[in-house]
Order: sequence, then C-alpha cells, then structure tokens
Amino acid sequence: MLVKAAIATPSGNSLSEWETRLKLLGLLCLVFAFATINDLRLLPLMIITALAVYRLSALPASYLISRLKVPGIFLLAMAVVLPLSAGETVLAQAGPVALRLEGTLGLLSIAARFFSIITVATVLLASTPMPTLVRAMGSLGMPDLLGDMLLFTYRYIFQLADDLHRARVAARLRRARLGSLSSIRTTAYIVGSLLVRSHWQAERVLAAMTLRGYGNSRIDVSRPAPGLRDFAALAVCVTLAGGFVVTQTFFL
Amino acid sequence: MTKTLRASGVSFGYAEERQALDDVSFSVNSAERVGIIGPNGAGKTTLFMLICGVIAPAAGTLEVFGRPVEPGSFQPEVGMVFHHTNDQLICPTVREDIAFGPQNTGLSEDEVRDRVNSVASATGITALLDRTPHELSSGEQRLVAITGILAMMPRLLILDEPTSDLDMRYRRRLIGMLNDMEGHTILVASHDLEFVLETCGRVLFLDEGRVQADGEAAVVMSDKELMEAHGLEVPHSLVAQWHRHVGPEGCE
Amino acid sequence: MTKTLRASGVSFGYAEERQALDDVSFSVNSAERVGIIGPNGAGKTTLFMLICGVIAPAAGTLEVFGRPVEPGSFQPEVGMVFHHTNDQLICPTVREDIAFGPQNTGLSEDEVRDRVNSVASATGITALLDRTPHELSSGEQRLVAITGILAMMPRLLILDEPTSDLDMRYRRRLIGMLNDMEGHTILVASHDLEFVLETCGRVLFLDEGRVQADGEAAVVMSDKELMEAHGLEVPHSLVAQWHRHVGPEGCE
Amino acid sequence: MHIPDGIVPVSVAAGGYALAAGMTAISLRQIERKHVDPREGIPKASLLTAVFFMASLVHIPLPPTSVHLVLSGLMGVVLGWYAFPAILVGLFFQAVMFQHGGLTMLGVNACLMGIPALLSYGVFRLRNMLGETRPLPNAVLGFVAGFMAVAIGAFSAAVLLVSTVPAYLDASVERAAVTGLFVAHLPLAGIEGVFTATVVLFLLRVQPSLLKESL
Repeated sequence: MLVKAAIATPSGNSLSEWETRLKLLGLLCLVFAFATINDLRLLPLMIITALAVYRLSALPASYLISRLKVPGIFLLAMAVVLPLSAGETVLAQAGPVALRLEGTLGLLSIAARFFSIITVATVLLASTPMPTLVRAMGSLGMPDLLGDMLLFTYRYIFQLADDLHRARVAARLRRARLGSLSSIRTTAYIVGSLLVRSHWQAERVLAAMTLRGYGNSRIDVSRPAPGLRDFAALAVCVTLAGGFVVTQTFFL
Repeated sequence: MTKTLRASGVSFGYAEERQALDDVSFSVNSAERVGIIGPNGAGKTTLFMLICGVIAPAAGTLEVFGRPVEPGSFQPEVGMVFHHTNDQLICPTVREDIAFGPQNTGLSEDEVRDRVNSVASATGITALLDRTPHELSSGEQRLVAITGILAMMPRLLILDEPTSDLDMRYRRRLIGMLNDMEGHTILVASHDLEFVLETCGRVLFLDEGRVQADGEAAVVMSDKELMEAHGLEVPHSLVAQWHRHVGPEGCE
Repeated sequence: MTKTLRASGVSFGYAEERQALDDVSFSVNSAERVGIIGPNGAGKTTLFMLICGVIAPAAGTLEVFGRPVEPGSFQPEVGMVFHHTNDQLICPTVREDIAFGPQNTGLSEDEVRDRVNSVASATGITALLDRTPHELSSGEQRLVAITGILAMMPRLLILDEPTSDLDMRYRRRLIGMLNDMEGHTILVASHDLEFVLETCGRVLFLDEGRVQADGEAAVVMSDKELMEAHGLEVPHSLVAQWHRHVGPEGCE
Repeated sequence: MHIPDGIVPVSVAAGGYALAAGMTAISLRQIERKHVDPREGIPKASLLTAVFFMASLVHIPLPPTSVHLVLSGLMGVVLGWYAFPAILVGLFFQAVMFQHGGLTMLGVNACLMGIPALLSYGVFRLRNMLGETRPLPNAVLGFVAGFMAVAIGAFSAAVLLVSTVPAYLDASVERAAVTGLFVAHLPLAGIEGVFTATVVLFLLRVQPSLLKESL
C-alpha cells in the first residue's frame, strides 16, 4: 500500500511532453549544478530557478511537500547539530549553548541545495513513467543488465508488496507480536519464505519468457525523434546550469 | 442467545474506489456453516478482513461472540485460512509452522507439542510434519494451513477460496473434514458452488458490496434469475436434482 | 497427414522422485481440442514443459508439426499460457507485454503495433492496454496472458489450469473465446471438468505419469469407475445428462 | 546510512558515481565470467531484489524507537556479484519513490552499501572451508556478514559526512562526531547480524541452493 501510494503521481504534468532523454539530461544538469552551489549570494537565485521549474510542471504544491518529508528528517537532525557545534563566531549564547555563525550559514546552504535538488528531481520523476525513464537511461549508456533488472524489479515490487503484507497479516492473526524484538525471527522467516518463493517463481518467469523468445533477435522500440522545442528546453537548462557554475567559479 | 457473528450496516471503501462493502447486515449462529458467494470483487475478502479486525469498517458495527471487533487486536478464537496459503506458511518445517500460533499464545513447550500432534493427526498430515511447507503440493499446503489455524482452537473458522488449486481428491478430503467438524462455526467464500453446496447449509450472496440474498444454500443457488443477474450459474448438481425430483420433460 | 503433435514413449523424471511421465504416447490432429485431466501431480505440467521444449525427455520422442522438439529452441508456433499468470506477465504495461513476443520474432515496429492492436481487440482487452499487469483482476490478467500468447500467432495453444481464480463471468467469456477460435489446436489441463467438457471434444486422462484413458470427453468422464479409481468424480452435468437421457429411476 | 541530496560537495557526489560505475563494471564482468548467458540470472536477481526492497521497508522495533532493515549483508550473501547492481536498483527506487537518498547521491549511497555487501559476500564464502552444511558456521558467518555490512557502511558514511560537510569543525569534534554516528549504528548492525543469521539458517534448512554461488 505504501509502495502504491509512493508511485502515484498527480496527473496534468506539462513537462511530460518533453522527450525523455533530453529531459533527463537537462534536468540532471540543473540538479548537479545546484549541488555545486555554496556561495550564499547564489542561493536565492537557485531556489527561484527550482521553483520556476516546478511551476512550469504544473504539479500541485502539496505533492512537493509530501516528497520533502522523509529526507527532511535527516536535515532536521543537522539543523540541531550544525549551528550549535560548527564555527568560532558566536551569534548568541545561552549558558553552554552557543549559536554559531559558520554552522548556521552552512546549514542554510545545505538546506537550500537540498530543497532545490529535490524540487527539480521531483519534477523529473513525476513527469516520466518509470519504464520510459529506465529506457531513456538505457539509451544514454546504462548497461542492459541494469535496465533489465530495473524493469523486472519494478514489475514485481507490487506483487511482493502484497505478498509481504498478507504474510504479515497472517502472522499477526496467529498472534505474532510484530511490535517486539522477538519479531525479528518472524520477520526473518517471512523474508526467507519470500526469497524461496521468488527463487521458484523466477524459474517459471524465465521459462515463460524463453517461450516467448527472450534472448532471440530483439528490436528496440524506437521513440519519436526529439523536436526543436525539446532541444530548446535542453539548451535553456544547460545554459542555466552553466550560468550557475561559471558565475560561482569566476565572478564571485 | 448470543450470536457468533453479527454485522450491522457495515460499510467499507478502499481509496478511490466504489464501496467494497455497502451497508451489509447479517448474523451467524453458533455452529452454523455459511457460504459466501458472489463474483470476483464482490467484497468477500474485505468482509473477512473486517471480521478478523485487520481493517476497520467505515460505518456500522461488527460483533464476534457478543463483543465488538477491535481493529488491530486479533482474537485467537477467530481463525482464518487465506486464499493464498503460501502467504500463511512461513516456518522452515510444517511442525514449526503449526506450532507457531500456539507458541504465540503462551502455551508451554509440552502443551504446544501435544497440540501440534493432536491437530496434525486430526487432519491427517502427521506424515508431513518434518517436511518443509514450500516443497508441498498445493493440496498439502492447504491442509497444513488449515491445521495451523485449527491448532489455535478457533471457534469461528473462516476459509477464503479453500478449493482453488485443489484436485478432486483433496477437495473431497476437505469436504469430509469440514463436515466432521461439528460445533465449529464456519464461513467459506468460494467460487466452487458445488463445494459450498456440500459444506454449507446457508449462503450469503454478495455482489457490488451488498447482500443480494441470504438463505438456504440450495434454494438461493437454484434461483436461476438471481444467479445469472450477478454473473453466476446454477450449479449443475442442482439442475440434476431438479431433473431427479421433478422429472425430465418426457416423463410427465 | 502430419500430426500437430505426436508423443511416443515419452518418459521424464525429476530428481529423487518416481517418474513424472512414464512411457506416454498419443497424437493430436490439427484443430483438435484435447483436455488433459487427472489429479495433482499426474504429470500434466511436465507434459506441457516437454512439448514446449523447456525440458528434455529422458526417453521417447516428441514431434510438433512433424519436427522433433529441440529443447531450448524457440518455437513461436507453440504458445503456452501458464497456470500462474503473474509468472507470465513480465512487462511494466499490458501493451509492452503483448508486444514482447512479436518483438522477439523480429517483426518491425509497425507490424508489432498492428499485431498488438488487432489481438487486443479480438480478445476485448483494448481498454486495458495502458494499465500495469499488477493492478488487473485475476480474470483480466488471464485474458491479457492469453492475448500475449495469441500475438505470437501460435498454431498450437496450450492452457494450464486456465479457470483457476476465474469467476463465472470470466470463465464463461473464456469458454466463448476458445470455442470461437476455429483452426487452432488447443491443449487444456484443468481440474474444472465442466470447463473441459464445454471446450474439448477429447480428453487425455493422465495419472501417475501414464495415460489412463484417451477418448471422447463425455464418454471418458462418464466412466464413474475409471474416474473414481483416479480420484476424480463424474461432472455433475454428465450426471444430469444421464438423468435427462435415460430418465430417473421412477420413470421407466 | 542514506546521505540525502545537497549535503556533501558535488565532487563527492561525482566521485561516488564514478566509483559506482566502476564497481558495476567489475560486477558485470564477474557475472559474465560465471554465466554462459548472464540474462538467465536477471529474473532471479530481480525478483530477489524486489524481496529485499520490500523487506527493507519493514520496521524492526529497537526500543525506544524502531529501525528499518538495511539488508546489504544479506544481499551479498544471497546475490553474490549481483548484489551491487541490485543495491543500485533498490536505491534508485528508494530515491524515486520515497526521496530516501537522492538522485545526486545515488552513486555515493550505492558504494556505501554495495561495497560492504560484496565484502560480506566474500566473508560468507568462508563457509566453503568451515562447513557448508553445518548450522553453526553458517549462523556465525551470517551474523558477521550482516553486522559488518552495516557497520562498515555506517562508519564510511560518518567519515564522509563529517569530513566533507562543515569545514569549520576542529579535529577533536570531528572524531567525536564520527565515533558518535558509528556507535549509534552499532545496535542496528547487531540487529542486522541476528536477522541475517536467522535468514541464513532458514535458507540452509529450506533452500540451501540460495546460499550457494549458483545464482
């Protein structure tokens, strides 16, 4: 159920038209450019760029907020540690606890990068169905074995989510207390059982695939060639990304 | 008299879907056997999950043995055998699997051992005790799963599609077993209407989340109009019976 | 005339077990429909795996369309629908899954697209093409699996337990579909004898790895002595027919 | 163990990708060496990866809180050389579905989990000498494999975080931070060890072929 909720993306995404390979390249350029930014003066611009991309995608704000929750917890931990421990310039002091300038600035820059990268990555992932994304990665040089594993794993994750859920319900109906340390054994047995079952299922899957010619001459499904607008969008992204990096390196 | 099971106005809906159950009311007496029939998606498994307390109704109340079902707190006197028995068998050996439930209820080691031996001999699977559940045939697995549930001494036994994957021999054995279990209250969901006819005196006909009929098994299932309106067919044995009792065309 | 399928003295044994198939001989004519019946473990699935060339016989020969089966080689003219459809639907979307086989036979992209669209409309699953296999009901999955096999234009179609998990509505639809497929040679293994009776003119009765009977479906399955000796039961509809034709006791 | 986006410098992220690419190439070569047709192992590796992915979402109570299983050691034990690509696949889905570890950090996180997984695989191979079928060596090696994968991963992550994040920490604070992060992960490593040993014993009894190098 968790998995299904996680994969559900809102509809009406205006960037889903963008040719996947170019979109992948363009948005990844932006993401990695963001990762290099540590000059405080560029941070607002970076956040504005990220928000503009999100705006263009027409995804609802609530979706982004839901995506920020899980990794946000980690950031929260750093928010407590960094400003109090890093740096020499004390901004404010309350007894032994001192708020330090360098740590606070460090936290600000981490938070800004974190937010901007996740915002753009969310746009990329929410505007592209998983199989399409994997195929695009494949045509950009990812090894076939990884691509096949990604698609297969994706296909069977949902089945295993259901199997695991049912197995846990069945165990709880037989009074297993999954909330205690002793549940390690029960969980280990459930995982072991799923491994054994999957082992056998994989044999059947392979037989079924072979019967349908897996490993025979296979033509690649070609995609429509990218158009002028696709390249223009890529150019905008690359220019923006380059602009950020060049500005920080040479002008600040 | 206290009913074994009483559902009043029970509704339940999964996200984004029409109601899986919609204002369902019925009650079951002690030692009664009720077949739950209806097409796929009629709400049979949902009903079972509610009775077991795995999920909570959106509206209405459910009482088992006179006490309201508290979602999340599972009652050892309700035993459920899953449709996919694979999800229920998690231990390395059949013996351990059958002992799993009794162990969780806090019985002593000796009591558990006696319990395992007695239920295993009652269901005739003593010879399988040292095998691993994963290498058994589907018929054997089903018997082991039932034995594991019976080991918890449930007073209400719920079976979800118990004959799917069973061959005639195991099906016949299961029919004999259920008919020998006097005193148990039993609910059976099944597409195998002949099986329901042989094991249940009463049927509850669900479709589109509502009770379409509730009454004597042979009477409800002989109602050609009702059955076909909901995508079922009158079982052949009832057609045969009709011929036997009323006589074929040429005889009158 | 060349037989579609000819098995002569075929034997096969899994490690440590008694022979799964022991000296099995039979042949099947073009456009014939043969039901394979028998208890669990009778050797039905093993027989299918041999015909498809997934495994090699220990003794005897198998010929399909006049050519000996070469284990491991791809025979697009033999299509098999597996018992567990989950093992067969391997692609992230229904459309890709149906295209998987034709792609492997080296068709061009346009041909594949046309093929997918035409078989999907023939089996009535066009509306499902963009769904993912996991979210389909078991009935829908079964139809998709069959469509994926039909897309390879097999001349011999093999179905392993096609009605398990199907409700009456889908079962009826499947019966209609098979009966409309004139010209195809079809082998069906099923515990659902009524289904076999409605779709196959002939049955091959396997038990303990041997052919116990081979003949007209209604005749073989009416043989109460034979059926019960191997753990099966005469289908109720044949009992009814008997009553209809011969008349009940009181009428003569 | 998952380092999120935006925290470590981009050079580290890029280095992580480079190292992960190298490790993937090595794994692929080893897989090709062992199999006539490496594609035959793909369905099995993928289905088992799906199991690991789902299992890693299960909470195990560790009073007063609860933890997620990491399972990198167990993946090494069961998947062998497929463990590295499998971990990449799993992390990709975690990044995509839950933003757990980010896209830019995929390479770094894959190395933090995947290299220890391969080390665990190596350690578990000692069973060939200690007795493949005897429960005790299997349990001990299973525990070590599970424990060390998490411990090494946590230690590396701590070093990476503390040494690259704020340039303003002095050496003693850095050491304390690394030690703190590492020690905080030891109970988790212990649970992983016990869990891995339990699964190994289960497989030894039910399907020993899964513990062999035969995938």
